[in-house]
Amino acid sequence: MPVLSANHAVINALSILPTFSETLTNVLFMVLGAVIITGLAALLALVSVYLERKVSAHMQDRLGPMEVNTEIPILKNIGHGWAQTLADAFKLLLKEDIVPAAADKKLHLLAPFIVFAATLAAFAVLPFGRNLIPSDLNVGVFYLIAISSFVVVGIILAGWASNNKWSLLGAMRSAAQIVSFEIPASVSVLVVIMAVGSLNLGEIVEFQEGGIHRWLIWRFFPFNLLAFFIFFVASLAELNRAPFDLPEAESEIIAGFHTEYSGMKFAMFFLAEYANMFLVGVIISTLFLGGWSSPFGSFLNSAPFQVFWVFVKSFAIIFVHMWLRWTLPRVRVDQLMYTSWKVLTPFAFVSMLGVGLWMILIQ
Amino acid sequence: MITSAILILLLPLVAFIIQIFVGKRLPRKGDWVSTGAMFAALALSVGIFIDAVAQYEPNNVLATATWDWINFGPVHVTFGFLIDNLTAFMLVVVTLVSSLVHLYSIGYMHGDPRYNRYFAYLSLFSFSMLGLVLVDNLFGIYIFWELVGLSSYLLIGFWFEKDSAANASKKAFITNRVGDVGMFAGIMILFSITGTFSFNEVFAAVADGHVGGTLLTVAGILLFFGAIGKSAQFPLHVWLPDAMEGPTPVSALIHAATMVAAGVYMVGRTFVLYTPDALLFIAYIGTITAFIAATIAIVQMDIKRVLAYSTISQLGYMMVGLGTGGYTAGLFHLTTHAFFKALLFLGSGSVIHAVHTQEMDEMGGLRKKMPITFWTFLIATLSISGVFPLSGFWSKDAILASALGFGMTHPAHMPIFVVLLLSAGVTAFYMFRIVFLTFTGEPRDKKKYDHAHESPLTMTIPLVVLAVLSVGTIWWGWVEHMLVKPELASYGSHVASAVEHAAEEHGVAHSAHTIAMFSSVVVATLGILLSAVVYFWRKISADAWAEKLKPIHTFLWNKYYFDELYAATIIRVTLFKSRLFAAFDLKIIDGIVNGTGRLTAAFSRLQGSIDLRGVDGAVNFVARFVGYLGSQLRGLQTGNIQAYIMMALFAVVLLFVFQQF
Amino acid sequence: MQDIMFYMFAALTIASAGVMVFSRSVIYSAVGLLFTFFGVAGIYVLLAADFVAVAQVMIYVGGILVLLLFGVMLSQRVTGVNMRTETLQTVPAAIVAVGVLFILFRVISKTEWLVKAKTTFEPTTAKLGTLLMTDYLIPFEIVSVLLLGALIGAAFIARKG
Amino acid sequence: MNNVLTWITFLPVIGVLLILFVPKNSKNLIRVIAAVFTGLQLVLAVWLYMNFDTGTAEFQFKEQYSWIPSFNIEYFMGIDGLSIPMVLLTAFLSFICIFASWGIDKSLKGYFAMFLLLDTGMMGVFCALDFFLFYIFWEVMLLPMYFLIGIWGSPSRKDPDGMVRGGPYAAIKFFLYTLFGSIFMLIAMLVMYFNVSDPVTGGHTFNMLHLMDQANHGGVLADFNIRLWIYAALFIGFAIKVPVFPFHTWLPDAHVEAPTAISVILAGVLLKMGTYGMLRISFPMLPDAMKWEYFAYGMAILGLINILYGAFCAMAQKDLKKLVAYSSISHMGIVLLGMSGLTSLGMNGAVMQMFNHGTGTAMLFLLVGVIYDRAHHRQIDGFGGLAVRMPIYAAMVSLAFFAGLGLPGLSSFMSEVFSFLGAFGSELFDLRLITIISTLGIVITAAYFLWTFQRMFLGELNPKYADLPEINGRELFTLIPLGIIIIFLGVYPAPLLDLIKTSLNELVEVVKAANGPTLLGLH
Amino acid sequence: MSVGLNHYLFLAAVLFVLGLYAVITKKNAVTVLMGIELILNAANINFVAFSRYTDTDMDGQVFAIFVIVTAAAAAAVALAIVLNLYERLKSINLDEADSLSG
Repeated sequence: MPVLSANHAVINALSILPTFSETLTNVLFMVLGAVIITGLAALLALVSVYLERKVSAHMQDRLGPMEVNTEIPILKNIGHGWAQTLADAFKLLLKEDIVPAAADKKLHLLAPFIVFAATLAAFAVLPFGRNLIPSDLNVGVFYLIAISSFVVVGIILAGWASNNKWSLLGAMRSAAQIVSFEIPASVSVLVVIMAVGSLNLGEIVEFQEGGIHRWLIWRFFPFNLLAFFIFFVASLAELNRAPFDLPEAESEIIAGFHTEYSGMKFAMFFLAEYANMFLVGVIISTLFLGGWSSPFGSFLNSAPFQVFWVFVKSFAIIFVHMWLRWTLPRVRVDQLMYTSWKVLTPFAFVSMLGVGLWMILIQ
Repeated sequence: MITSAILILLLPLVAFIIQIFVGKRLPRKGDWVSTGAMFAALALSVGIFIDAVAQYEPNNVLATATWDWINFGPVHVTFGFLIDNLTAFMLVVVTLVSSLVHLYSIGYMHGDPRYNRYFAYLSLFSFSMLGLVLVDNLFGIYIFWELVGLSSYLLIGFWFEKDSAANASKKAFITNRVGDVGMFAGIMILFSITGTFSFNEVFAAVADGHVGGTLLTVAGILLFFGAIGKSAQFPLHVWLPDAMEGPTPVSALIHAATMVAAGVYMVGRTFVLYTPDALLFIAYIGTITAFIAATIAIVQMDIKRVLAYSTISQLGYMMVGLGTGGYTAGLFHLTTHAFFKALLFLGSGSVIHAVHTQEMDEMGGLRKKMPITFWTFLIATLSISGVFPLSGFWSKDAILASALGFGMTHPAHMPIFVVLLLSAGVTAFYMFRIVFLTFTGEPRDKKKYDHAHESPLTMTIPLVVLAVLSVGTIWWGWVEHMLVKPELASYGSHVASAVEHAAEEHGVAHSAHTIAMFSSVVVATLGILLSAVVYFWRKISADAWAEKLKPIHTFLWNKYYFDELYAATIIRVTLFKSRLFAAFDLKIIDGIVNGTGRLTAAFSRLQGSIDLRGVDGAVNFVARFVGYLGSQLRGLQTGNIQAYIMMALFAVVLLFVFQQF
Repeated sequence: MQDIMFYMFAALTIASAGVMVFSRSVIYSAVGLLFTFFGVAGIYVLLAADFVAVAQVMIYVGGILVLLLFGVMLSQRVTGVNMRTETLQTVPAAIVAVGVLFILFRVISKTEWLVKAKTTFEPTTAKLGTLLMTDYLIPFEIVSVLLLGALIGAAFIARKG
Repeated sequence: MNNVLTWITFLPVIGVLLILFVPKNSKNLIRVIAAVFTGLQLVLAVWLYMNFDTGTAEFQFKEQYSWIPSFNIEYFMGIDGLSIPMVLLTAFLSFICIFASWGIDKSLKGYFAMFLLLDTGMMGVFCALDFFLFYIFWEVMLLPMYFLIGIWGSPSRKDPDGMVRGGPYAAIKFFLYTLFGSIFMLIAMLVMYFNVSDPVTGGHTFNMLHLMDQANHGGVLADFNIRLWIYAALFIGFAIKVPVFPFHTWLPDAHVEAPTAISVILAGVLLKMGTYGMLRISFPMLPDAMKWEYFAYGMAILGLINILYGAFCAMAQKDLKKLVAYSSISHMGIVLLGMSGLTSLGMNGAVMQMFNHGTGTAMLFLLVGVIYDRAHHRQIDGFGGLAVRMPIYAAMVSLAFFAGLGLPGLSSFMSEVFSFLGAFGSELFDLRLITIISTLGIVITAAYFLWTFQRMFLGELNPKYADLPEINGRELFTLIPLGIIIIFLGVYPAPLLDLIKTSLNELVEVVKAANGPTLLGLH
Repeated sequence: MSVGLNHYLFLAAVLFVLGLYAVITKKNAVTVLMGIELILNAANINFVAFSRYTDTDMDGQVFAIFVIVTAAAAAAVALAIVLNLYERLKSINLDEADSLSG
């Protein structure tokens, strides 16, 4: 018997072999996808940073970065300091990695990776087009919300590992803020999910195809509109953007959790932040603004246009973000919490209730 | 007639209840209630008596009535009245004396703080005595027997502040109780055999021969025990002299006329139950009693005591009468004695009321101060001494005749007559001694003499009435006819001995009668003369003779040392026994109980002291070890939940290991 | 492929759990826990429980872990890196743990499980939702109330004074 | 009125519950509650008396429910002529004792709660028809009694002989004694249980009616020797309660140390349980053992010893209460003697004596309590001439004393006389000599009662007590009903007798006729 | 040998034991809490694994959800308690919270 069972073990072990090559290809595809997404995210972040600079400059009636350029012919003519962010990126990459002596080195290292990885992981499910969804999860929306919570952990770790009071305070603020605003955000996402009946992002977009009037933002008026605004405000807070930029408030806590970061690690935070901006833009456009679908029904709704529409809508959102940043002053902590718990959350529930009742009563 | 009987019984009872509860608030403290009730009862009794006389038949049963009283299922106890000639006689005697005593008491007890209570007790007594007379069964008679004892107790101890009175009352009751127990045993024997208490049924059962022989003798003697107690016969006579501690009217009513006669009545009532042996026993007891009491009476100086011993003596006569077959004689003497002895007591009471002492030493010459008392007292004395033609003469003569007749048929028992005759002489002597010492001569205590006065009318009227009744020559014929000795034959008897006994006696009765009459007159005269010589003319010094006969005098003065004897034997033994038992109970039995507990404790102490090193060391070691273990194990109780979890898991692992391997 | 994924996730889970357990620093433990949760989520995915996996990530990482970190930071000297946790009774604990592990292994391997593997992956969310609203309605409601209670209770307990 | 026995038994428990909710300081409310509930109980008892069918020996007002089915234990209540006088007595004395306890001041709440609990136990014993239930109630009484004597009795003290006596001592003595007896009873009960079969189901049973039926007896119960042993065990169990010499020494202690009302209950009700148990259990269940000559004569002789021994001991006592306690022993001897003859007369007399002793001795103890409350001692020789100062009290005492010494016209006379007569006239045994010797007890009883009366009430008034207050209205209220009953039943015992005689005559017939278990044809 | 139920169970067992070890040994209340979470996760793995590998349809997953949810509640309360403990003892070492120590 032992012989026999030993044979069985060998046979079982061998049975894996035929699948090995298959596995290998799968892994290769996965790595490729990851690289593409990372690149995309980095690129988008760079673009966003550049945009921010320009937008803020022009809003303040100035020009912003104008000098940095390349010698590459065509690109050279673009001008307007388009390579500024790229140069900054390089600068950051090349900078010395300063780790404070009192910091916890491992965590100090780990924290930006967590944040960045989480942001990138979220990109995996973003629908850029009908067939341009890197990973078409059934629970896509849910996944998005879930994965973004990694960011909080990363921020906290960063703040703590720096062994700096400002950092820790900033981290705590950030965490509290994110956790708080996650609730209205989630509830308003729920409104959409209820309306569509699916967690799948693709299906959500398909639900809205056929023109601007089918976008979810208009449906169940005014509840979805309300949900949209709530989600938008909450996303601002989650992104630590003005007027909810308390975790990074330079005048108070000297940039918060990433005070002690520089170089590459700082770059990762930085990138993650702007990638997140784009992420939020895509999510909002997907959930409320029809995602890849054209506002004109089937007109201009082929695959390339779908990507185009996504980017257009997302950057529109991002633009509003930037616009707000330079328009509104920073709120106080209590106002922040007040906004979350006493304004957004109740209205989010009202919205959900309204949609629910609507669905029960009318459909 | 039954209605009358019920009324006779209820009147005093109602009077008693009224007196005891509201007597104090009634006008005159309610003496009229009791007295009135008694006189009403007297009227009713006289009515019954007239009925009996009107029919004028021997042993006539006038009426009976029974009610079911206590029903046990298989056994019924009835309550009923039996009114025959004897009852009629007794009713009159009791009600008459009682009502006269009531009347007398109004004067005698005047001003007493417990005046109403006194009348209440008197009524209670009257009720009990009348009930005793009226009931038709042994159970009833026993009940009233005891109730009579109770009222006697209450009345003797009426002045309970005096220790002597309290003692006397207790003594009376307990002594009576002793007799009662015997009586109860007798009743138990009769009841266990016949299954009934009713006189008629018991008598019938005896006549049918269901009961007989030794058992009947024993039963009879036991029944007679009751009479011994109640009628103060030897050896239970000791209570009666002491009972003189009670108010004098009470002595007259209870301890002379009625209650003490209840024994005689009871024997008469149950006469057919007594076998010849039992009757002989009764006769001898009576004889001894008569003699002893008479001799003691000679030397006593307390007027009431003398009368008390006289009563005992006379009761002995009655018993002899009954015991020797003189049924009529015994009961007749009961009747006559009731009147003259009541008279004597009331007379003495009158004297005592006047001089406030009972010692004859302190009296004398009272004749002039209290003529009515003197003359009535003299009549009674003559009567008791058996002077022709007063009532006492007839009755005593009849008893002597009966005794003589019995002696003639049974020569071995001749001493009964002789002793009785002697006692008759002694009786005459000591009775006149009283008269002389009290009413004649010079007053020995001038102060008391000066204060003396004749008693009020309520007291003298009874004296007169009783004096008239004591004269009663006419009694004899009636009684002889109406109270004929009941023969068992009348119950269909075939008890041979009883019939024979009666028949023999009948033959000699006539001759005996004459002899007895003469001898008694002679003896009485001698006694009176001797008394006069000693105490009236004072030709012989009593004191000198007392000195000369010192041992006898002392012996008599100390009443044959009966009290001392009893104190030394029965009472002492009883008390000793009670103390012994109590000590036994406390020390031995309870001691065993407590000892069990103590033993355990002692044992452990012993163990402890011996094994201090070994066992205690081990114990201490165990204790220390446990303490050490505890202090170590205390660590387990860390308060740290993690430690607890670990221990629990450790246990789980252990369990698993054990279970698996 | 699945098997490899399993081993990877299992390794990740156990390794990070080991970090969590054996690290002396509370924060390291938390980080270990983070990855453990992540690994477990991966395991869920392999077990065709996508909703549970996501819920795992969302609640454990986004909720519990954050709470834990908050707890650590609010209850320590805030800026000290030396956030150490000491251990006690390690040896007996190890014995017990190994014993329990042994028991579990023995039980698992000795038991004849009524295995009936499902090969298909199918979306679970709708099914779960249906179950929660039908068969498990009452537990669901109770858990809701429990959550509310815990929320209020926690807020009350944590309040100063 | 379907469950009148349950009500009458458990009414006091309701009272207990109410009392527990009453604040400690509202003393009068507590007293009133206790009085109301015992009063209700008395009303129910009177109702029972009114509705009791005297014509039948059957059990009446039966209630039968399954209680512990796995052991065939039932909640089975019912009363017959033997129980009803005891039920009446219990209800009556409990009611009276509430008033006798009016002056209790020490943790009143606990006292009345305990008292009511005791009441339930007593009532239950007399109503139970399931042996197990009977046993439960029997034991239920113990604990409240223990506390009532121990806590509210006299405090511990050291006697001159070195013994520590007092309430706690007496309580523990009482408790241990009774427990000792209970163990025997329990053994006997279990032996019977396992050897008696229910005629219907065939299982073991505690049902007394089944236990009484000799046809159901089997197993070791068929062995006459075993039956004798069981009878002996039961006898010891009950004898301790009676108490029979030599198991009596708890009684003087317990009576003396207990508070007045508890002495009344002890003497008035608890002692009766012993003889009640014999009549309810020993006699009908093991008639052949009862009729075994040694037992029958032994019982009579023990009765004799009790009568005389108790009387002699009483005579020697200096403490009035102890005297009364010993007189109880003496009087309970009469009950034993009356029972032992197995005659209608004796049996009825004995049960009447149980009732009459209950009332009589209750009165005695109440009276002792009256004087103790005033003079704070009970030494007979310490008084003297009190009759002048307290005539009504003296009258009451004399009534009670005379009842105690068996004066005709008072209730105990009747019962004593018929007990003696019954024993004397026994057809099965020749108890004549024993009975006649026993009657001497009457004399001794008279002697010690009268002697005591004389020492306390007659003679010169002790100047120490020149201003002793006369008995008050509340005390009279407790005494007069007893006095009325004593006199009434002494003159006309038929109401009591009619109640009991049917059942008791039946009992006598049954015991007489019984031959033990028929299956082996023994005897 | 392809991965089956037992693999998941073994994994869960290891996780469980690790959690257990943490619970027993750690002084820090928060770490203990982490251990508890590990244990819960181990249990959850079992739930989900059984849900997948046995006939029970989705019940295991439902239970897993419930466990997750209640774990969240537990964590919230536990942390509240920890904070309170810290208020009182200025420490969250469990061995200092030993008022019940014998």
